Amino acid sequence: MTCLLSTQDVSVRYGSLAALAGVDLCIHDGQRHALIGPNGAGKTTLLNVIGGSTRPQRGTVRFDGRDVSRLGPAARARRGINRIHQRPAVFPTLTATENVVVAALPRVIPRRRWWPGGRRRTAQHRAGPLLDQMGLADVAAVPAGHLAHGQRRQLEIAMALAGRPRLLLLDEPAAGLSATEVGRLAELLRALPRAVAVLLVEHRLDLVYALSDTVTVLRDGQTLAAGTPDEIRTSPLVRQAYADGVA
Amino acid sequence: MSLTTPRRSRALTATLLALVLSVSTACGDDGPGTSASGSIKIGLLASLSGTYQAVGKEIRDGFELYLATHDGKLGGRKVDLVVADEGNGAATAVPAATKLLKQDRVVALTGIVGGGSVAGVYPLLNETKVPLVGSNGRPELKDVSRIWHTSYLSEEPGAAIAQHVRDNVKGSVYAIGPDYQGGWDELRGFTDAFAKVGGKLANPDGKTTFTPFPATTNFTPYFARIKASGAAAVYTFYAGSAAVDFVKQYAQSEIKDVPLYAAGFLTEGGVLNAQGEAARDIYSVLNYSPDLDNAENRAFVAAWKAKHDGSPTTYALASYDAAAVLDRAIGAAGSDPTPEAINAAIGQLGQIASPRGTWQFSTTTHSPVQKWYLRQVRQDGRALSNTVVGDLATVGR
Amino acid sequence: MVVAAGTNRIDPYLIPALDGVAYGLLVFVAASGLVFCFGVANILNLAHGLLYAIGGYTAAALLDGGWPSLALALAVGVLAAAAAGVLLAGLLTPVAAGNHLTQALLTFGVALAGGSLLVAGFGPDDPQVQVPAALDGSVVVAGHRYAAYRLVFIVVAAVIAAALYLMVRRTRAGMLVRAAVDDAEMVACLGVSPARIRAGVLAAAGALAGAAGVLGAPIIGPGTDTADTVLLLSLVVVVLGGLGSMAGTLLAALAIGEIQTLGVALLPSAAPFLLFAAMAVVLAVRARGLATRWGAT
Amino acid sequence: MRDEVIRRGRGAVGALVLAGLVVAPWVVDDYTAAILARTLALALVGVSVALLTGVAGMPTLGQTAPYAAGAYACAVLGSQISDVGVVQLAVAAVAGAVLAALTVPLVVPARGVIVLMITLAIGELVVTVLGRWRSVTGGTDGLAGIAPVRPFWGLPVLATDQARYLYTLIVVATLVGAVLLLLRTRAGLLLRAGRDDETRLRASGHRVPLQLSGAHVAAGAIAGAAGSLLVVAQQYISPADFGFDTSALLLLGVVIGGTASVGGALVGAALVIAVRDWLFGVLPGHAPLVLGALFVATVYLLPTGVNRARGRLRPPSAPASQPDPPPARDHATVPELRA
Repeated sequence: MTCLLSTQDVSVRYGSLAALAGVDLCIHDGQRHALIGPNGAGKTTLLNVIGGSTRPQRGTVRFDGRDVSRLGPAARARRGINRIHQRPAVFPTLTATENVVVAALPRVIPRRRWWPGGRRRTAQHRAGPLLDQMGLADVAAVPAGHLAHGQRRQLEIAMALAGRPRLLLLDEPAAGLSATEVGRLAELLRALPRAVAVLLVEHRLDLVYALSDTVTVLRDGQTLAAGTPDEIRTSPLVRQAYADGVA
Repeated sequence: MSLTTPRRSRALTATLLALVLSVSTACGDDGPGTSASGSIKIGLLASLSGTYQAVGKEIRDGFELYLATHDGKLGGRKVDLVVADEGNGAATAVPAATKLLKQDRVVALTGIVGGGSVAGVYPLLNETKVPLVGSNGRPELKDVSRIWHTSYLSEEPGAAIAQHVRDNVKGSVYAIGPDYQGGWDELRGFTDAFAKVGGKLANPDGKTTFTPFPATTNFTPYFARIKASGAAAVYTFYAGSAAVDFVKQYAQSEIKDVPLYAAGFLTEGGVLNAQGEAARDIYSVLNYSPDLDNAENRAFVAAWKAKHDGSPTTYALASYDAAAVLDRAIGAAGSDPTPEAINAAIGQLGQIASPRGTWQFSTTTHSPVQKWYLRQVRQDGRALSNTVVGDLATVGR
Repeated sequence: MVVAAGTNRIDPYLIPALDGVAYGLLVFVAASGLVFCFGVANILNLAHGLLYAIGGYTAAALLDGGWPSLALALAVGVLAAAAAGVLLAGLLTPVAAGNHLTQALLTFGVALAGGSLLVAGFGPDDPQVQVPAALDGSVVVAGHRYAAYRLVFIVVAAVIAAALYLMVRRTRAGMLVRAAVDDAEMVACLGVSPARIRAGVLAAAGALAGAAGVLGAPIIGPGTDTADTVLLLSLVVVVLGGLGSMAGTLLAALAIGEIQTLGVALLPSAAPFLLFAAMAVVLAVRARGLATRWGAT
Repeated sequence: MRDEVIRRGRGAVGALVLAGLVVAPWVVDDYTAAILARTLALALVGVSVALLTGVAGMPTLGQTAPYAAGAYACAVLGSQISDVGVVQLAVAAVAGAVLAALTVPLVVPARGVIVLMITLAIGELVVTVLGRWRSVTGGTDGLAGIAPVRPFWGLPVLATDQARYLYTLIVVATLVGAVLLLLRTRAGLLLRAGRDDETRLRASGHRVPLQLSGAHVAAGAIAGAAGSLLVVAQQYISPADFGFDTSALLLLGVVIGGTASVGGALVGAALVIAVRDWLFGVLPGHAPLVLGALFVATVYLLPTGVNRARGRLRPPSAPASQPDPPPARDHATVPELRA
């Protein structure tokens, strides 16, 4: 089975610091893949490389059978790589609906192509159900800057889904959420369409084990281990790595 | 407006709109130029703020001096002088002139420092059929039927001095000036006349060097080029702060011993004080000097010195003469001095006695046919001043 | 310079090149205050040219051709411009947290009003500036005549530039300044009141501009357009220098000085376009100015 | 519900103002009509400045460049092709758009204060070219005696101040209406989103530089059209009409009006220009002093307008309970300084 996304030998250096040193990764269609590791292991850098906001010094990124290494974030988003940021990135002066419409527009094919406003209307049709699904129907007309943190997180997920992603990059989605909000988030993520592959970076291991079917452990910019959640949970190697990282 | 416009800003927008309307409707109609009591409205437009305000204030003071010494009357009628600010050029001059012509309904317009401002006001004059007796700037215009100038045409100073420079300079002359219409005309006047009498320019390409205006405050690189050209003399035209910079830097440059000839504005009025010693010995050509010996000039200079520090300039003189022109024209225009009648009367004036000597309007250019003087900056008592050292040509068509 | 004097092709450009240094250093001293405003207090101060003009008019009013008058003019000019800076800081307090466009609106208004007050006070004519008699002449440099004052000015301005560099590098205030350029919020957390930083920075900016105005009066003299000229040159230099870097500003100022003198001497027909064309090209090529390339303060 | 009341109130005020502007030429004297026409042309440039500064987040000092291109194209080219106003308007708009398109590679990659400086340089360069290209532009003295236009085929030429004013008003109203409509479409939505957070917009897959280029060219076309109106209103143009003062005053007017609101920009720019022109007439010699004082007073007296501008450029403050406020990304200010 071919990979939807694969990285080969990706290396990123910041001065003398090697953030990533030859990482290979493969994510299949619909796979729920988690990326864990101690602080400074290079998880966010790897997400940036896949998302296109960081250029690796070495290595290639392939998506859907094509080399996308030279494409920027916008071009990758149009091909179906969407991302949730560590701090929810929404457009603060736009309403929740407008936020989703903006996110949906690049991948909208209007029914009547040359009809003025057709694209926007189609995007608008897509926004309603997504906001419902994320439990944001009540605040659809509220500027995103006025939403609570948890709501903005949900809004960002709605925006990511509006772009019809084939791969969703989640960068610590539970950061800054209360316990009840994390529960809601887990439900929402579990309810994601099966066709969407997910690459999840998360510190809360309970969430990782609950949501993923494959886990890759990074340490010092290198792949330390990979396997099912059960294998990783019991691996002494991983425990050791975490203990070091925490210490 | 945008979808998420906060409420208070809408209120603000509405308030602003209301303000605009109230401002625009508050400007009422002031009635015609000649009121029932027999007084007459004259508009004076001059730079009273911005770069050229030194010249603009001389122009205002010159006109007001004439009024003050003539009972505030022109042609026997009490004058209501409406002053407006020309600012830095056409962008501000046009609305100010529009106010004078269309709201105040003046019967004649005078002043205007910049040639560009005159060009900008020109369509308005044609539309309102009001004559302009300008006292300074004069652009090239197709139709001068309503335009009169008591000053000069920009190419005349250079044309007047060319023969003198040819006779007295042994060698080629370097021509340099500011890069705008006034500078082009001033320098062209000199170079054309100079070439006609067989003079040779020292400029490497045989063309005048023009310096960015008003951006140039440092003339040192140009002095290096003049030095390299081996010129025996320099002819130039600058005015205002550029004149100060040019003269001061010239005096400290490596060409400080090369004789400097200039259109008189280089050392005229306030700039001479700022230049100080650096201006000593500079030769210049101008249509006026305060030390001219005639009755009109003695009266003019005495009246000026009673009100102001220092001596009057050619700018003040031209404005004083503009008032004199209007005085006689309004008097000759009959019982109903309409703008058209005044304009016609100006054309019939003939010889005009003036502190600069007698002059008259050219029938083709509507600018003075007048004598030009050679002046040199010399010690006069405790101060330096422009001293007349000879008569030059009488110029004008 | 002696070597250059021998070769004919370089010779005519020697004096312009030297003059470019004098001009560039003047622009640097004038602009350095604006760098502080911009980089430390994050204020877009369009009244900066006014501070220079205050120094210039002070010089014109006090200089009488003697050395004591120069010292007096320098002291008074620096104090007056610094006081004007503090006043400006006070005026800016209600909008300090606002964006640059609001600050621009306020400082532009101050510059317009203050400029016309200055001209109203000192008259519309350019005033005479009398430098000490010993400097009011020319000296021979490598076979060329050059203004003595400008030669001395190069030395003095270089000393000021060096002193500024040492101050920013070595003193506690300088460290605060550098820290503020790096991270304004962090300095605020250190317990230094932003209002006091703002007043201090604008006073320093005023003092520098005032000093430049007094010392530079024989080069860019006081007059109706001085404030605008100096503001425009300073803005160009600060932006080219990378917004907040002293070394970048110095480089940019010297480059502007040479463009205005040597560039004009080499390409006289392109003279009117040189300054802004150079600026557009540099900004377009390197949006962050020269400083990123040379990694500065 | 209060929103509804306010919207209606605003609509009523707007209609009232428009009605006032329409009847104005019959109420006021020639002078006021002439000044209003000129002011409307400049206010339209103000709209293009607002489109770039407030809506697209590119604060500009260079909109006088396409404005000048439009004016000169109209005066030099347009008047030779036809004396019909709409033709000249089209020529001017195209000229403005072409000039804006030429400067896209300089302007669009830049941000914040750098945009201000690059556009300043472009404006100054264009004015310099206008002053030196004597054979075409008439040099620094400008072009006088431009032939009057007829608004449409078969109509009489605009010979009075009233007629010129009404023509200007109709064109400005039409173009501003078109801009408002455009901003209601997806283009307006995307521009606002880009001003909020450009990186985020890229992350969603939008071609941001393309959108900004489009906005820049559109703003250029509007400024160019305004240039044609200036020619009609003034029958004379010179480089002095397009100097740095004009750019600065327009930007300030737009700030006063609230950078992101087209209506506010129109009114703010009109107010600033009208006050300036008025002051030069009634307070000779003191106009800059009073104008400067007015700017300072504006900052203090209209805190709503100023806060408003701030509010548009910074995200609104979030509820106190939330752990991490959104990062302040203000393109219209100086993100570079915080880097």
